[in-house]
Amino acid sequence: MVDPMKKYSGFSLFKHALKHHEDWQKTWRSPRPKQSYDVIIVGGGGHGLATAYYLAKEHGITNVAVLEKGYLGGGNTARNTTIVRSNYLWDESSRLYDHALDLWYGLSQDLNYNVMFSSRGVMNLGHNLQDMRDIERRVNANRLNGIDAAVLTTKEVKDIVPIINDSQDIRYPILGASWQKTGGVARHDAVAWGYARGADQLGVDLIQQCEVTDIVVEQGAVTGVQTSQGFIGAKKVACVTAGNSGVMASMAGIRLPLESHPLQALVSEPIKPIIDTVVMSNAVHAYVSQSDKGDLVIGAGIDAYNGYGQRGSLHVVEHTLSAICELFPMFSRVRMNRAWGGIVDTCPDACPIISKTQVDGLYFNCGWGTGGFKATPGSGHVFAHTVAHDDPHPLAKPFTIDRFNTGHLIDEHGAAGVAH
Amino acid sequence: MLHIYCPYCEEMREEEEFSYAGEAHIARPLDPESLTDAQWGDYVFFRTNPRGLHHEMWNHAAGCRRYFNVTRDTQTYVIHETYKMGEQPSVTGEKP
Amino acid sequence: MSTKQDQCHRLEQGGRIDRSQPLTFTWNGKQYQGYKGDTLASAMLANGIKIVGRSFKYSRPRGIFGHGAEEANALMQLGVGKETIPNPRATQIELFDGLTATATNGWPSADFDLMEWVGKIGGKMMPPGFYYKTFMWPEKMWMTYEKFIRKAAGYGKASLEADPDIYDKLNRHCDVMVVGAGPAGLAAALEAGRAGKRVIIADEQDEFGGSLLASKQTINGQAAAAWAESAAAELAAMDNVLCLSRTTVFGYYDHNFLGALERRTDHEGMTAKSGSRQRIHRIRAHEVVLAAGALERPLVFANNDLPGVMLSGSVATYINRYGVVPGNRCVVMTTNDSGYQTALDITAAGRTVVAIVDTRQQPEGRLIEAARAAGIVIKAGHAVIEAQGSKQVTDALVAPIDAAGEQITGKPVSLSCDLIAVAGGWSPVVHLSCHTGSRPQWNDTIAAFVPGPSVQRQHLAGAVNGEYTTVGALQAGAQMGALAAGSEATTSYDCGDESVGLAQALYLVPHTKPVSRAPKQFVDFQNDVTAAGIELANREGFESIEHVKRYTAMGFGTDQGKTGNINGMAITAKNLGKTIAETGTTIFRPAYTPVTFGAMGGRDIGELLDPARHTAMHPWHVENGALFENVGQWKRPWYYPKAGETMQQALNRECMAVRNSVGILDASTLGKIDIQGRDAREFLNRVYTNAWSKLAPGKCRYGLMLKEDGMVFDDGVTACLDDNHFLMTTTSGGAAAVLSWLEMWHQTEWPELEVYFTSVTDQWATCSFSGPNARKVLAKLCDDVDLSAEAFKFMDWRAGTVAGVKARIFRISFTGELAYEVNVPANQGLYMWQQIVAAGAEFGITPYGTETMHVLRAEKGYIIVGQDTDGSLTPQDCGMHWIVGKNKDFSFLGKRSFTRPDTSREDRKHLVGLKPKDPTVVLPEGAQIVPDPKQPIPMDMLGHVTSSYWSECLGHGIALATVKSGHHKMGDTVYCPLADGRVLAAEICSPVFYDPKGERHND
Amino acid sequence: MTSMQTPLHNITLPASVSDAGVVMREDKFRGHLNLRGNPQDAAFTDAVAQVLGVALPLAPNTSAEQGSTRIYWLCPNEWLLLVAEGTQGQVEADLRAALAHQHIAVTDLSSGQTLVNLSGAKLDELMMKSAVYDCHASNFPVGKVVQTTFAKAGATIYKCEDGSFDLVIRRSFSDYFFLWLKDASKEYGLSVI
Repeated sequence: MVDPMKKYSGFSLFKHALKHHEDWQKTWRSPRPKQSYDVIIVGGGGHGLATAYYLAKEHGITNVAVLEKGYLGGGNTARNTTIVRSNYLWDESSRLYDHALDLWYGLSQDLNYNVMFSSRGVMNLGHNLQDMRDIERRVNANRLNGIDAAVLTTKEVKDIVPIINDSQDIRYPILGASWQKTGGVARHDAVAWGYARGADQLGVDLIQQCEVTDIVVEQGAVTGVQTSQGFIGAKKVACVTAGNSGVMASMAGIRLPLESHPLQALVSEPIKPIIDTVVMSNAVHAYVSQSDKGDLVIGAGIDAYNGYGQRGSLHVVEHTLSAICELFPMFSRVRMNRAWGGIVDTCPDACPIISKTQVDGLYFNCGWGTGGFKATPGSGHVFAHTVAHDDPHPLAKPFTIDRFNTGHLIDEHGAAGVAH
Repeated sequence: MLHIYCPYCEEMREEEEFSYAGEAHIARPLDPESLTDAQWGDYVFFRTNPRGLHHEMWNHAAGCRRYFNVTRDTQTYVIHETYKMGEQPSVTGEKP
Repeated sequence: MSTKQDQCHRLEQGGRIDRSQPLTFTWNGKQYQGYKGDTLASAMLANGIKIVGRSFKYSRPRGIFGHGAEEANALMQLGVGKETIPNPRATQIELFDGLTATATNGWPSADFDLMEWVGKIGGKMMPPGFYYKTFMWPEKMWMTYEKFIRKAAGYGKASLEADPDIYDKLNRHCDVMVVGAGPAGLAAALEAGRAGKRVIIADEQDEFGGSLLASKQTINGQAAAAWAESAAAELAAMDNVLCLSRTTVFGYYDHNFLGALERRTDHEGMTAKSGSRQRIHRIRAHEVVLAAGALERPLVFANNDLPGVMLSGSVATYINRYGVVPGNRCVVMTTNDSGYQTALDITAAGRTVVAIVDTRQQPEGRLIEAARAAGIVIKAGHAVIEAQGSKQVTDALVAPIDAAGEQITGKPVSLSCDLIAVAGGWSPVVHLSCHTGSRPQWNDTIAAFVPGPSVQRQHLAGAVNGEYTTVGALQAGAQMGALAAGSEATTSYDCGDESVGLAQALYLVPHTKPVSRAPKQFVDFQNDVTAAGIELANREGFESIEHVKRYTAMGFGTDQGKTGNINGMAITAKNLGKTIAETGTTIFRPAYTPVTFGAMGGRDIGELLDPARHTAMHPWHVENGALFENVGQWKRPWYYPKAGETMQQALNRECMAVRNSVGILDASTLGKIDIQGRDAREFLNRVYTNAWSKLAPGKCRYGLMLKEDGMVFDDGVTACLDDNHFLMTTTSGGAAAVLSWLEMWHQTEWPELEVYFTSVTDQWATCSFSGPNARKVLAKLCDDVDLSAEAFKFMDWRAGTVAGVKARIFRISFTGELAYEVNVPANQGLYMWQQIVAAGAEFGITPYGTETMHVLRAEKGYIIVGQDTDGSLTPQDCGMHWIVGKNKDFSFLGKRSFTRPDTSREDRKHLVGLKPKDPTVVLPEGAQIVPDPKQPIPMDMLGHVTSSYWSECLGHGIALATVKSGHHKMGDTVYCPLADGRVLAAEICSPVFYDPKGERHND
Repeated sequence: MTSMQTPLHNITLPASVSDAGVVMREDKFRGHLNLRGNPQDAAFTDAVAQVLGVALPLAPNTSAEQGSTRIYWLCPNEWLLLVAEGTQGQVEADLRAALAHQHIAVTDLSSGQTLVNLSGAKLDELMMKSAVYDCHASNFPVGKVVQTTFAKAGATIYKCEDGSFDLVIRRSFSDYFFLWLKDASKEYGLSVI
C-alpha cells in the first residue's frame, strides 16, 4: 500500500508549496543490498522496474532487489522516442503489445505518478503498393484481435496532419497510412521513476551503482550474482538489461540470438506545437512526434554494425532528416538541437525474448529491438508472472529462446518502427 | 562514421562504401543434416555479440565487392585490423 | 512604426564594427540602427534594449547575457513568413540591413507579459517534477491538461511554408583539422600549414581570432587583433589550407570524422540570393586539433537572471569588439582575476565601475594593482548575493562572505547599478571531445572539466585544455599543430606578463535565506532551473547527475547547459556531500550548436531523395501515358490508361489483350546475374532448392532461393547459356541482395568453387510479349530461329537475330500464355521495343504494366516473392514441394531448417487460391481470413489475402492467400470480415485458376 | 532513328552557358568488358596481355592504357576493359579463345554502363559534393581508378591525364546521375559537349 503521506496530488503539491517544498520525501530509498533475495532483477530500466513492481504487487514477492549498474532508467528508457502503440502484425506480438497498451491506460493512477501517457494517435505511412498491402493486412489483423486500428487514405492523413506533404508528385508519395488512435507517447523518464517509486513503496530494494560482474550458477541452478558491491545471493535472477543482454548471458554461459546495434534519435529546438500525433514512415526511415516541451522528437534508422557506444554514424541521421524534410518541407528551417544513440538488442525476427533458460532460476527478458519502450508495462507484467511461477505467462509463451531452435519465429520486421 | 581499410583495395574508405555483414568466422556446418535442431539453430541465429573486440564481416559493396574481416571494438569503435577472407585475426583479446 | 532610436550605449569609437555602414533592423516592430560588424545582440545592446524574451516556465523577463554560443536567453524569431527561423541566438546573428526579429515568448509582448503573473503566482506550485505529481485525476482529463501545458511549449514558431532555400554538402579530407581559430587554433594551423599539410581550420565567427579580437594584449609586440589578422592572412594565402569562417564544427564522430555547418549567406539576408544558404562540410581528418576555447561560467545568486546581469567576458567583448558598453554603472563580481580586466575595460570606456566585488578574501597581483591604480573600489571577500530590480537591474545586494564562500558574514549593502558583470571562471568546451565517447575529467587546479583521454587522433590546445593564458594557448597550439603535422614548431610566442592570482572555485553564492526560500537563484536560464530546484531533486532522491538533469531539465535547452551545467553539478555535489569529480558530468551530444534540418538533408530531397532507376524503354512508357509504380528504386509502368478509362477498365483491356492476342511488358528490371565457371552448376545446386546438374544448354529452369531458415527469399528463371555459363534472373527488388548473397557464399564458404558472378541487369533490356499471337509477332522479326513449338519449346532459349539485332530469346512465361522474352543489349532496348510494338500492331499488341502482369500471373497461381511470401513461408508452404530436390548431394541452403519441429508442422499457413462466393466480389488484399465470422473478438484467424484481382477473362474475382492448413482444406468456405462491416465468403481452391494443365504456354 | 541509344540519350540539357564551371562529355558506345581471372596465374596474365597488347594492372586502384584500350583494376581478380566502339565482340572472342580452359569470365557490359568525362574549373568542388572519396590530386593521381559512390549511385572514377575524371556509371542510374549533376553544378554552370 502506498503510504498516504507520500501520495502525490495537486493538494499535496499545494501543501508542500506552503513549506517551500522542503518536506518532500525521497522518491525511493537507497538501501544497502541484503545478503540475499528471493529474486534479483538485473537492470533498473523501465522493464526491470516494472517487473519488480508487478512481482511485488501482483505476486506478493517483495524480497526483491533491482540491481542497476548506473542510474535507474538510464539506458534505453532514457533514450527512446517515447512512442506507444500495439499495432503489430502477428497475433502473438500484437496481443503482447496490446496487453501493454491496456496497462498504459490507468498507469499514472496505478502508480500515483503521472507518466504523461498521451494517446495522441500513431500513424504509419505507406509509400508504395506493397506498403499499403502490408498496412491493410496489419490493420485487419489488429481489428480482429480487438486492437484499435484503421487504414487512412492520403486525404485522411492530411486531415489529421495538415502540415504533411501529400503531393503525389514526389519520389515516394504518401499513399495512405495505418492509424492507431489509442497509441501515443509517454514521458519516458517518468515511467522508470514511477515504477521505481511504486516498487520501492512495496518493499523492493533499488540498488544503483551496482554492476553485476558475474552470474553464479551451481549445478545448473542460479545461486546469486557477483557485483561491484559484492556477492548477493538469489533464488532467481531475472535479467532485463537491454543493450547489455548478450554480455549478461555470456556470464551464465548462455548464447542469445541477439545483435546489439546503435539506434539514433534526435530532437529539434523547442518550437510552438505544430504536430500533435506521431507520424512514422518505415519506407523512408523516419518518425516524428512533438513533445510537450516543443521539441520535435525524431527517430532515425539503425546503424548496421554491432555497437555498444550509444552513438552511431552521421549518415544515418542525415538520411533521416532528408526524409523528414521531404515529408514536412516546412521543417527545413527548423534546427536539430541534439542527437544521441541507444543500444538496441535485435532478434532475428524483430521480436523479444521473454524466457526461462537452461539454467534453473535464470530468466531473460531482452531483444526488444526498437520496440521496448511501448511494451514496458506489459513486458514487466508478463515477465513478473514468468519469474514468479517459473512458467511463462500465456502471452509470453511464444517468446521463448527455444523458438530459434523449433523455427517458430514471429517475424515482425514489417511492423517494427524501423527496419532491423 | 567509420573509416575502414579495405584489404583488397589497400586503402582507407568511407563507411558509406561498405555494407555490414555480421559476425565473422561462423563456418557453415559441413553436414547440416547430422545436427540437432539446437545446433542448427545456434549456427543460424545465435551470435557472440560481445561488448569489446568483435570479428565481423564487411562487404566493400560500392568498391571491389569483396567480403573481408574486421576486428573492431564495439564499445570504442576502434578498428584494430582488417584482414582478408580465409585469414585469421591477429588481435583476439585473448591473453597470450 | 516608431522612430529610430539612438544607439545610446554605443561608444564614439573603437571596436571592429564599420561605422560607415549603418544598418537598419526591426525588433518587436520597432526600427533601430546598428553597424556592419554588429551581431543582433550587440546592436540591441547598443540601442539599450534590455528585455529580449521571457523565460519558459515562469515568464520572467530576460536580457542578453553572453555574446556567443553560450547565450541562453536571447532566442529570436528571425524573419517572417516562409523565411522565418525559430530560435537563433541574437549573439550569433550577424546584423544585416532590413533584419527583422521578434521575441519568441511573451504575451502581449516580451516587455509586458501577462504570463509573468501566472509565473509569479503559480511558480510556487511548479517545482521540478510537479507534473509527475498531479494532473492525474480524473484519468481521462490528462489530455485536456496537456492541451494547456502544450500552449506554453516551445520558443519560436516554425514556418508554415516550404523552405525557399537550398542546402548542400561537401565531402572534405585533410591531414590536420583545426577546430577553432582563436590563438591556439591559429597557431596550430600556421604550423601545420607551413609544414605543407592539407589543413582545414574552421571557426564559428565571421572573423578568425576568437578572444584575440576583443583583447588588448600584444603578441610578439603586435596588437593581438592585428596578429590574428596577419595569421589569418598567412593561412588564407596557403594553397594547402582551407579557412572556413562562419563555420561551426557541430559534431565530432568516430574515426576523426567531423560535421561542420557553414553559414554562407546568413549574414547577408534571410535567404540566399543564389546557391545554398548553408553548407555542411563532412570532414575526414587524419589528425584533429581541438582548439575550441572555453566559455565563461556565471555565478548562481538570487535573481541572477535579471536583464542587466551579464557574463564579465561578454561585457568586455561588447566594449572592445563592438564598441558597445551595456551599462553605465557596473558592478563586477568575480572569483578570479579576469573580472578586473573587464572593470578596466569599462573604465576605459568612460563608464563607472561601482565596485569590483571579489569573492576571494585577499586578491593580489598585476590586475588587482591596475584596478586599484585606476581608482576602482574593490570589495574583497564579498559577493553579490542578489540582483534587484523589477524588469532590469537597479541594484546589487552585496554582502561579505566567508573564505569558503558558504556563509554570509555581515550585513548586506545595496549598490545602485544597471549592470552586473559576472566572472565565475571558465569551462573548457569539452563538447566535441565528448561526442566520440570520451569522458571529460575534472581538473581541480582550474576547477573545471577538461577533455579526457580519447581513442581518436585528437590533440588539445589552449583553453579547451584549461590553458587560459594567450601565450599558453599560442604555444600549445603551435606544439599541437606541429605534432599533428609531424613537424617541429617554427614559432615561439611572447605576450608579456599574463600572470594571474589563484581563482576561487565558487558556484552557488550564499544568500541570507536558505536556498529553498531565497529569491530564485538560476542555474539554467533557458529551462528555469534554480538552485532550489536542484536541491529539491536531490532531496527527492535524484542523485545521479543524469537524474538531476532529467528531473529538472537542466541542460536540455538549446544551449545544452553551456553555462549552467557545471554550476548544477557543483550544487548537486555539495548537496550530496561529494566532490564534483565524483558527481560527474552529463554527456554532451552533437550538435554543439543547432544545425538546420535542411542542411542535414542537403540535396538528397525531392527527386534526389533516392535514385529513380529507369529502363532503356522508359521514354516510350512516358510518351505512351504509363502510370508508374515504385518497385525498389525502379520506376515500372503500372498500367497504361487510355483517355477516359478507369484503372479497372485499363486492366481489363490489357489482360484481355494478352489472353486473346498479344501484350508486351518491359521486364528489364528483373535482376540478371551472369554466372561463369566450371562449378557454376554445383553452385546453383547449393543455393537453389532444385537440381541443376542436368540442365542442358538452351534450356531454362525456375528456381527458388531460401535463407538458411528455410524461408523463401527470392525466385527466378535461370538459363543455361553454355555448359559452364548461366544467366540467373532475380526479382526486380531483390537483385542486389541476391548478388551479394551469392558473392558472400562464394567468397566466405566456397572459394574453391570455380565460378564468377557479374551483374548484367543493366546490360540487357527485356521485352516480354505474350499471348496467342506472340509467335506471329516474333516470326515477323526473326528468321534465323525455328520458332515452331516442337523446335523451340516452352522453357527453351535461343540465340537469334530479332529486327536485325543479336538477341537472346527466352520462351518463358509469367502469364500462362505463349510468351517470349527478347533480351537485347540495352543500347538497343528502346529500338527493339519499338520494333516489336510495330510488328505487333496488326495483332493489336498492347503494352501492359505490373498490375496486369500481377493479374495474369495470379490467374496462373504464380507467386510474387515479397507479396505472396513474407519471409515466413517455405517452398512447401507455397505448395511447391515439386521444386525441392530430395536427392541432392549437397544440403542446399535452408534445407536443414525444414525438419525443425515448427517448420515441419502440417498445419502451417499454406498458400492457396480463394474464389469469392459472390463472383462479382474482389477480396481486398490484406483481408484477414477466419473460419467463423461470428466468433467474438479476438478472432481465430487462419491467414490473409496476399493477392487479389478481378479476373476479366474468368469473369470473377480471384485471390491468393495464406491459410492455416490450407492445402488440407480445399473446398472449405472461409470468411473475410472487413472494416466496413461486410463479411466476404470465399472458397479455398487451387491457386491455379486459369489453364491448370498449362496447355496455353506450351502451345 | 538509330537503333543504338546511349544511357544518357534521354537527358534534357540545361541552357547552354559559355563559361561553364563543369563540362560533361559522354564517351558514347565505348566497349565495356568485365574480365575475371586469376592474377597469380601467368598463363592468364600473359594471354590477356597478348590479346590486349598491354599487361593487366595488378596493383589495387591502378589502370593501364594502350591505344584505345584502357584497363581498370576493379578487384584482385576483376578488371574492366574499355575498348574501342564496336570491338568488344571481337575482343571478347579473342580473350575466350586465348583463355580457353582457364577459369575466367568475360562479360560484355557495353550497354549496361557508359563512360562520362567530367572536367572544368569547378570540377574539384563538384567531386566534393558528389563523392565521399577524396578526389584531391594528392590522393588521386593520374591513372588511378576508384570504385566508390557518386551521390547515391555507384561510380568507377578514373583520373585522366588532363586532370579531368572519367566516370563509369550504370545505365539505370544515368538519369539520376544527370539529375544530380545538373543540380550540383547549377551554381557553376554546366555544359554538355
